[in-house]
Amino acid sequence: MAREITVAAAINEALRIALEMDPDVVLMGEDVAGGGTREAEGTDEAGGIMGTTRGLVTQFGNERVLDTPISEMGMLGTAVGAALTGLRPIVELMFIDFLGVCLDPLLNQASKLRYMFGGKARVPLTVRTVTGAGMQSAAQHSQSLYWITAGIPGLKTVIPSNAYDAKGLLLASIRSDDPVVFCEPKGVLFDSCDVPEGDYIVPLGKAAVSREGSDITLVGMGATVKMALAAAEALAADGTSAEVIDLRSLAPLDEQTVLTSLEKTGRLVVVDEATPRCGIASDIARLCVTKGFDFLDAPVGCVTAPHTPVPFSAILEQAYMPSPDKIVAAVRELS
Amino acid sequence: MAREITVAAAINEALRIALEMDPDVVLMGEDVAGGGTREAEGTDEAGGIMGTTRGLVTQFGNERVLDTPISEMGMLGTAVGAALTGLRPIVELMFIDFLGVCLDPLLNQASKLRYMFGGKARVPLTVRTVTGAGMQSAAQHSQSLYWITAGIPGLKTVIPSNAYDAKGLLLASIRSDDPVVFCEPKGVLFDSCDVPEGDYIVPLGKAAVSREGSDITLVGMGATVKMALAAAEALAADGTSAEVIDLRSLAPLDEQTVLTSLEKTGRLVVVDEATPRCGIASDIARLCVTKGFDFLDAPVGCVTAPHTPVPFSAILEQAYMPSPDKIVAAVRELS
Amino acid sequence: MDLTKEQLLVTYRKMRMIRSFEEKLSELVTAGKLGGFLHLYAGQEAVAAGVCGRLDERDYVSTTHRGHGHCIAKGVRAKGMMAELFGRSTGVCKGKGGSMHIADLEAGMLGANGIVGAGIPLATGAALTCKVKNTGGVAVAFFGDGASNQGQFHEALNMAANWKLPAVYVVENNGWGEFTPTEFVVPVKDIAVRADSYAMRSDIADGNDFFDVYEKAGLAVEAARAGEGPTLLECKTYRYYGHYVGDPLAYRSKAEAEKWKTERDPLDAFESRVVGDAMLEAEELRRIDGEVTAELDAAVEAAENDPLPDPASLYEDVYAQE
Amino acid sequence: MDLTKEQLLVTYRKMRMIRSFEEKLSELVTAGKLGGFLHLYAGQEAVAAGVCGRLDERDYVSTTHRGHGHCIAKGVRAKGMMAELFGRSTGVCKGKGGSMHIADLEAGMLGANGIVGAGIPLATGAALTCKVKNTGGVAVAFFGDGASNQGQFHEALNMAANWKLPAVYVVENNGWGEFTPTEFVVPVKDIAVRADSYAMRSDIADGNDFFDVYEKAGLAVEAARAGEGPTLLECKTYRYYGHYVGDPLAYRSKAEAEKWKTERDPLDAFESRVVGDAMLEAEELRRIDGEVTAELDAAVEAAENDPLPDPASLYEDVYAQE
Ligand SMILES: Cc1ncc(C[n+]2csc(CCOP(=O)(O)OP(=O)(O)O)c2C)c(N)n1
Ligand SMILES: Cc1ncc(C[n+]2csc(CCOP(=O)(O)OP(=O)(O)O)c2C)c(N)n1
Ligand SMILES: [Mg+2]
Ligand SMILES: [Mg+2]
Repeated sequence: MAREITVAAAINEALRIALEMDPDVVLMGEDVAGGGTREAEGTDEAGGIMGTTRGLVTQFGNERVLDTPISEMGMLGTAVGAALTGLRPIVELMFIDFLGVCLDPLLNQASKLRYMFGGKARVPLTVRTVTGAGMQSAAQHSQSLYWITAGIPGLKTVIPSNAYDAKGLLLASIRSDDPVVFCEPKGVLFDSCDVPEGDYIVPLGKAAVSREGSDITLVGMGATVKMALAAAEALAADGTSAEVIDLRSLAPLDEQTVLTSLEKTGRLVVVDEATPRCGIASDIARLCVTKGFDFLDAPVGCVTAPHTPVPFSAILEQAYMPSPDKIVAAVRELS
Repeated sequence: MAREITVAAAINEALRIALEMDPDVVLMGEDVAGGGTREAEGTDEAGGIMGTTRGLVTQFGNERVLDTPISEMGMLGTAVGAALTGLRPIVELMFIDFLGVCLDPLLNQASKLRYMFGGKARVPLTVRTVTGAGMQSAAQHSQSLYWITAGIPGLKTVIPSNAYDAKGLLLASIRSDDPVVFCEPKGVLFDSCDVPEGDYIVPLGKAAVSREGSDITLVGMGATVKMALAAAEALAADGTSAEVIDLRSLAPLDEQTVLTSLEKTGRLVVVDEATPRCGIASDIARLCVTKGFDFLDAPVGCVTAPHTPVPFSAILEQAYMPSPDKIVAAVRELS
Repeated sequence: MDLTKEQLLVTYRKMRMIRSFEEKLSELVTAGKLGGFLHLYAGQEAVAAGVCGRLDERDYVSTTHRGHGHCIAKGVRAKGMMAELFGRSTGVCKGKGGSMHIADLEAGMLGANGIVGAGIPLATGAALTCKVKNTGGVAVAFFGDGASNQGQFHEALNMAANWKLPAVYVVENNGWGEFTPTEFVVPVKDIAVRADSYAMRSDIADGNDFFDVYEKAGLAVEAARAGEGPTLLECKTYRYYGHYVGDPLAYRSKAEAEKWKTERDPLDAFESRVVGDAMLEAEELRRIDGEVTAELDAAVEAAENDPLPDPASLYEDVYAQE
Repeated sequence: MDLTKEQLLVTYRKMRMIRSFEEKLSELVTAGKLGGFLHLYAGQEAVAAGVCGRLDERDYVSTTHRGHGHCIAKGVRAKGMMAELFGRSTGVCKGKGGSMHIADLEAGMLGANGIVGAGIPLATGAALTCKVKNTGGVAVAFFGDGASNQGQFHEALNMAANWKLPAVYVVENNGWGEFTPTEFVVPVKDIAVRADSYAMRSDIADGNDFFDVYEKAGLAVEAARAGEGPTLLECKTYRYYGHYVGDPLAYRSKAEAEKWKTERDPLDAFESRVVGDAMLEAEELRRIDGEVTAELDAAVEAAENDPLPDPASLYEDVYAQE
C-alpha cells in the first residue's frame, strides 16, 4: 500500500525496516536518540535535528541506536571499524558541511580498506547526511559537498529527489557491501509523494528519466530535479520539449542514461546546487565532450551555484541557488 | 645569478627569503625544525621529511619555525587564527593525503572567513603539501587531492612543474592575502633547473605555455608537464606539433591561456595525476565544451589515474600513473 | 572585589543587553519577522560578562554557534548585530554571515562559528599572534561541553600548552549538547580535568555567578599575560531556551529549567549581590533596563528599514586579491 | 607468572621473528632489493608480544605505519607478509597494500595504517562489534606517543569510555615521533594520564619487559572482557632503527640508542629472565633462532620468485559490488 509521505518520513521508514530485518544494522549519530532513553522526566527522544530517526531508539534500544558525542571523526572511524568486523552501521552526519572534521575515515579508510587489503575486506557502511542551501543556514550549514565523496574511488554517493527514491535508495545503500554516502537534500526533505509501505530497493548506479522530451536534456540531482521539471514545464509552453534526467547516483554515474538522452536531443544543460569547480556538473560536461562528442549540437550548459561561499541574507541566498528561471535562461542561451 | 637547483632547494630558498623579509611570516609543521633546537647531543635539525625546511630553525629560531605535534587539524586551525590576527603563517602538511584529518580549517574557516565577515578579514595563509604517486608509498601517501582544495571557493591552489616556478609561486603564495595551497609534486621535487638567487614572484592565476605547437594542446600540471613535454617530443617525430600548457594555478584557473591554445589547435588532451571524477581534468573538459565549443574539432582527451586507490606494488603503480606513452596514445585516438 | 561602581554598571548593562537581545530575537522569530538558525545565549550571561570583564582591546575572543552573548560582552554594538541578523547590508558582516558567523575583528571578536570546536584553534592562533608579536594580548576561546569532545579541542589545547600560549579556554558546561544530556557523552563529572592531559592549569567556576567567573577568569588571564601559559576554565551553567529557536524542548523537563531560572538566574544573582551589598541601587539597574530596551527597539527598527544587500554583492569578498 | 613453557617458547619465537624480520628488511632495502616506505618495529617487540599474548581468535588488533610486529604477534604469517612487501600477487594483500597497509582480517589484524591515529577508531569499532554481537572478543589499538596528539585519539577514547567498550588502547611511547622528541609535543610525562579525561582505567608498563607488559595487558584485557570498559596502557619503549629505513638519524645521539640496545634490549631481558629462572634453556632459544632464520630466508626466496600482480588487477577490489 502506498501513501503520500515526505522524504524525511520515507527515510525514517527505511531505517526502521533495515533495523528490523537485520540484527547487524546499527544506527549512530548526534541526537539520533537524543537522550531518548534517559530515565528522567520529559525526555522524549528528539530523533535527530530533522526528526528522521524519531521512534527508533524506543523500538530498538540504545545498543543499536546510539547517541554519539560531537565527535564526527571518531564516530565515523568507529563505524568503519565496526563495518569491517561484521556490523552494518548507518551513521548520521548531521550536515555534509561537517565532512571537514571527519573526512579521513571516508577518504583514507572506508574507501580504501578493501583495495589495500587485496579485496579481502568489505565495508558495508552508510553515511546519511543533509545537503544543500535554502534555509538561511549560511556558509557552514548549506553546502552541497557530495562532489568530494563522489570523487573518491571506493565510495558510492547517492542523492534522492523524492520520497519514493529516498526509501528505496536508502535500503539499497544499507544493504550494499560498499560504503555509501546518502545525501538528504534540504530542498526536498519535506516534499511528499506516494511511497509503498513495505520493503523495496532502488538500485544504486541507475539514473531515472523523470520526464521524456526530445529537444534538450536537463540533468539534475536531488533538489535540482524539481527545478528542472519546472523549467521543462515552462519550456513546453514555448514549444521546447525537455527531457529531465535524475542522476540519483552520483557515483557510480549512470553514463549510459545520460548519453542515450543526449543522442536523442543533441543539447544538454546540467543543474547542480554545488559550486562549479570540480563538481558533478564538470563530470557531466566531460562525459558529453568525451563519449558524447558526436551527439553534441551546442555547448553544454551548466547551471550551478557561483564560486562563492553560501551567503546568509535571504536575498543573496536566493541569488545563489539554481532556479527554474536560471535553467530556462541557460537553455535559451544554447538555442 | 641563476644556478641549477632542485625544486626542493628552491622551496627552501623561497622560505628563507620570506622569513628574512617579513617578521610576520612564521613556519609551522611536523618536523619542520625536527627537534633542531633541542639542547642535547646529536640533534641536528631534520628540516622536514623532504628536507625542504633544513637550516631554517637555526637561522630564525623556534619562535618562528615551530615543530608541531601530529595534530594537523589543530595546527591548521591555529594557523588560520594567526593569519586572521596579523601573522602570515606557512604550514607544512606533510602529505596532501592528510587533508582527511584537517579539512575543516581549509573548507570552513580559511576559505570562508573573509566572505562570512563581509570582506572584513584576510587570511594570508600558505599550506605547503607534497602530492602525487611514484615512490611506492601506497594508497594513503600518494594521492593528488588538489581537486578538493581547488574546488573550494575562497582558496587558491597552485602546483609548480619546475624549480623556477616553485620558488616564484611560493613567494607569491606567501605574500598573497588569500589562503593558498601550494602543492609539491613528488614527481618533480628533485628535478633541477636554473633558478635566480634573489627575490621574485611568479603570479598566481597564470598558466604558462611550456612549448608551442599547432596541432594539439596538451594541458598538464605539476609532474604531468614533463610527461606532456616528453609526449610532445615523441609526437613531433611523427609530424604532430603539440603545444604544452602548464596550468601552474589550479584555482583560479587561467581559462584564457587554455582557450587561446585550443582555438589555435582545435584539439586538446588534459593530463592529470589525480583520479578522474570531479577533478581538474573534468574542469578543463567543461571549459572546452562550454566556452571553447566552437573551437573543438574532436572530443577532449583525458589522461588521468584510474578510479581506484593507489596500489603499492611497483608494477601496479606504474600502470596507475599517467605517462608519455599514454598521452601519445590518447592523442592518436583523437586523430 | 576589585570592581569600581562604573565597572559594575557596565557589567550589568552587558548582561541585561545579552538577555534582552536574545528575548527580542525569540519574539521576532516567533512573530515570523526573522529567519535563519538562531542559538540563544540567555541564562549564560555571567560567563561572557565575567570573562570579557577581564579583557581589553589587545585581546581576542572566538565563540560558537551560540555567540551573541560573547559579541556583546566583547563590545560589538547591538545595532550592527541586529542588522546582520536581519540580513541587511548595514550588518556587521554586511548580511553575509548571519548569527552563526557574526564577527567583528575591530572589537577583537573572531566570529561565531557553525562548526563545533572550530573556534578553539582560531583563538589558539590569535594567542600565537599575541606571543610572536609580543602585544601583551590574550585570546579566549568560548565553547560548550559538547565541543570538548571534538578532536580540535584536544589538539589545540595540547599545542597551546606546549607553546605556553597566552590563551584561556572557557568551556561553558550547560548540561546539554543539542538534545543530548552531557552525561551521555562526557564520562567525567568535570570537564576541567581534561586540562591534566596537557599539564595545563584549570579551574571551575559557577557560571551563573558573575563574581565567581570574574575572579577565576582574572587569574587565568593574569597567568596568560604573565607568560605562564593557558588555562582551561569550566563554567557550570544552563541555557534557558531550546538548542535553537523553534526547538520544542521535548527532551528536557520544564521543572529542570524552572529551577535554574528561579533559583540561579545570573542577572538576579548579580542584582541581589550588588544591591544587597549597597554597591549599586536598584533604580540604577532599572534605568539601564530601560536604556537597553530603547537601544534594542531602535536597533530593530533601524534593521527593519535598512537596505538589503545588492544581489551583485554575492560575488564580492571571496578573495582579497583577484 | 601464569605462562607455560610452551607459551614462553611461542613468545620468544614471536619476538625473535619480529626482530629478524625487521633486520632482514633493513638489509634488503640497503641492498636495493626492496622498495617502499618501511618503518621498523625492532626494539619494541615486548609490547606486541606481551599484549598479543593475551589475545585469541575472537580478538582484533589495529596498528600504525610501524605495524609488522603487531602482525607477527597476532599470528600473521611471515611468508605472506614478505611477499606483500615484495609487491607480489601472493602477498597477504595481493601486493596492493604494502608495509603501511599490511592486514589480515582472518587473523583479526585490522591493518597497518598510514594515517597517524586512524587505527584507534578502527579498533574502537571492532570493540563495538564484539559488544553488539556479544562475541566475548576484545579489540586492541596499538599506536605511538605521537598519535596521542591526534584528535582521533581523543574522540575514540571518549566514545569507548562512554559505551564501556571491550577495548584496550596501547600507546607505545618510544620517545620520538619521526624526528621530533616526544617532550617537544607532549607536555605531560606520562601519556597514561590522558585516560583521566575519559574516566578510563590506565596503566604504565615497561615496554621493554615482556613480563611487565604481559601482566598489565592481562589486567586490561580481563577488564574489557568482563564488561568493565577500556584501558589506556602506556608502554615505555624505544625504536632501534630510524623513523623509516633510510633515515640518517642525525637528530638523535648514538649514545642514547646504544644505551637502550645494550642495557634494555627486550629479547636479552626475556632470555636472561627465562634462562636465569630455569624456565627455558638457552639451547632451546638458539634452536628457535635458527628456525626463524630459515623461515625468513625461505620467505624471502619465495617472495623474490613469486609472480608480480597482473596489471589488470589494478582495477579490481575497489568495490564489492559493481
Ligand atoms: C562539527 C559539528 N558537529 C555538529 C554540529 C551540530 N551542532 C551544533 S550545536 C551542537 C551542540 C553543541 O553543544 P555544546 O558544545 O555543548 O554547546 P551548546 O549548544 O550547549 O552551547 C551540535 C551538535 C556542528 N555545528 N558542528
Ligand atoms: C595524520 C598523519 N600525520 C602525519 C603523518 C606522518 N607521520 C608518519 S609516522 C609519524 C610519527 C608517528 O609518531 P608516533 O605516533 O610516536 O609513532 P612512532 O613512529 O614513534 O612509532 C608521522 C608524523 C602521518 N602518517 N599521518
Ligand atoms: Mg552544551
Ligand atoms: Mg613515537
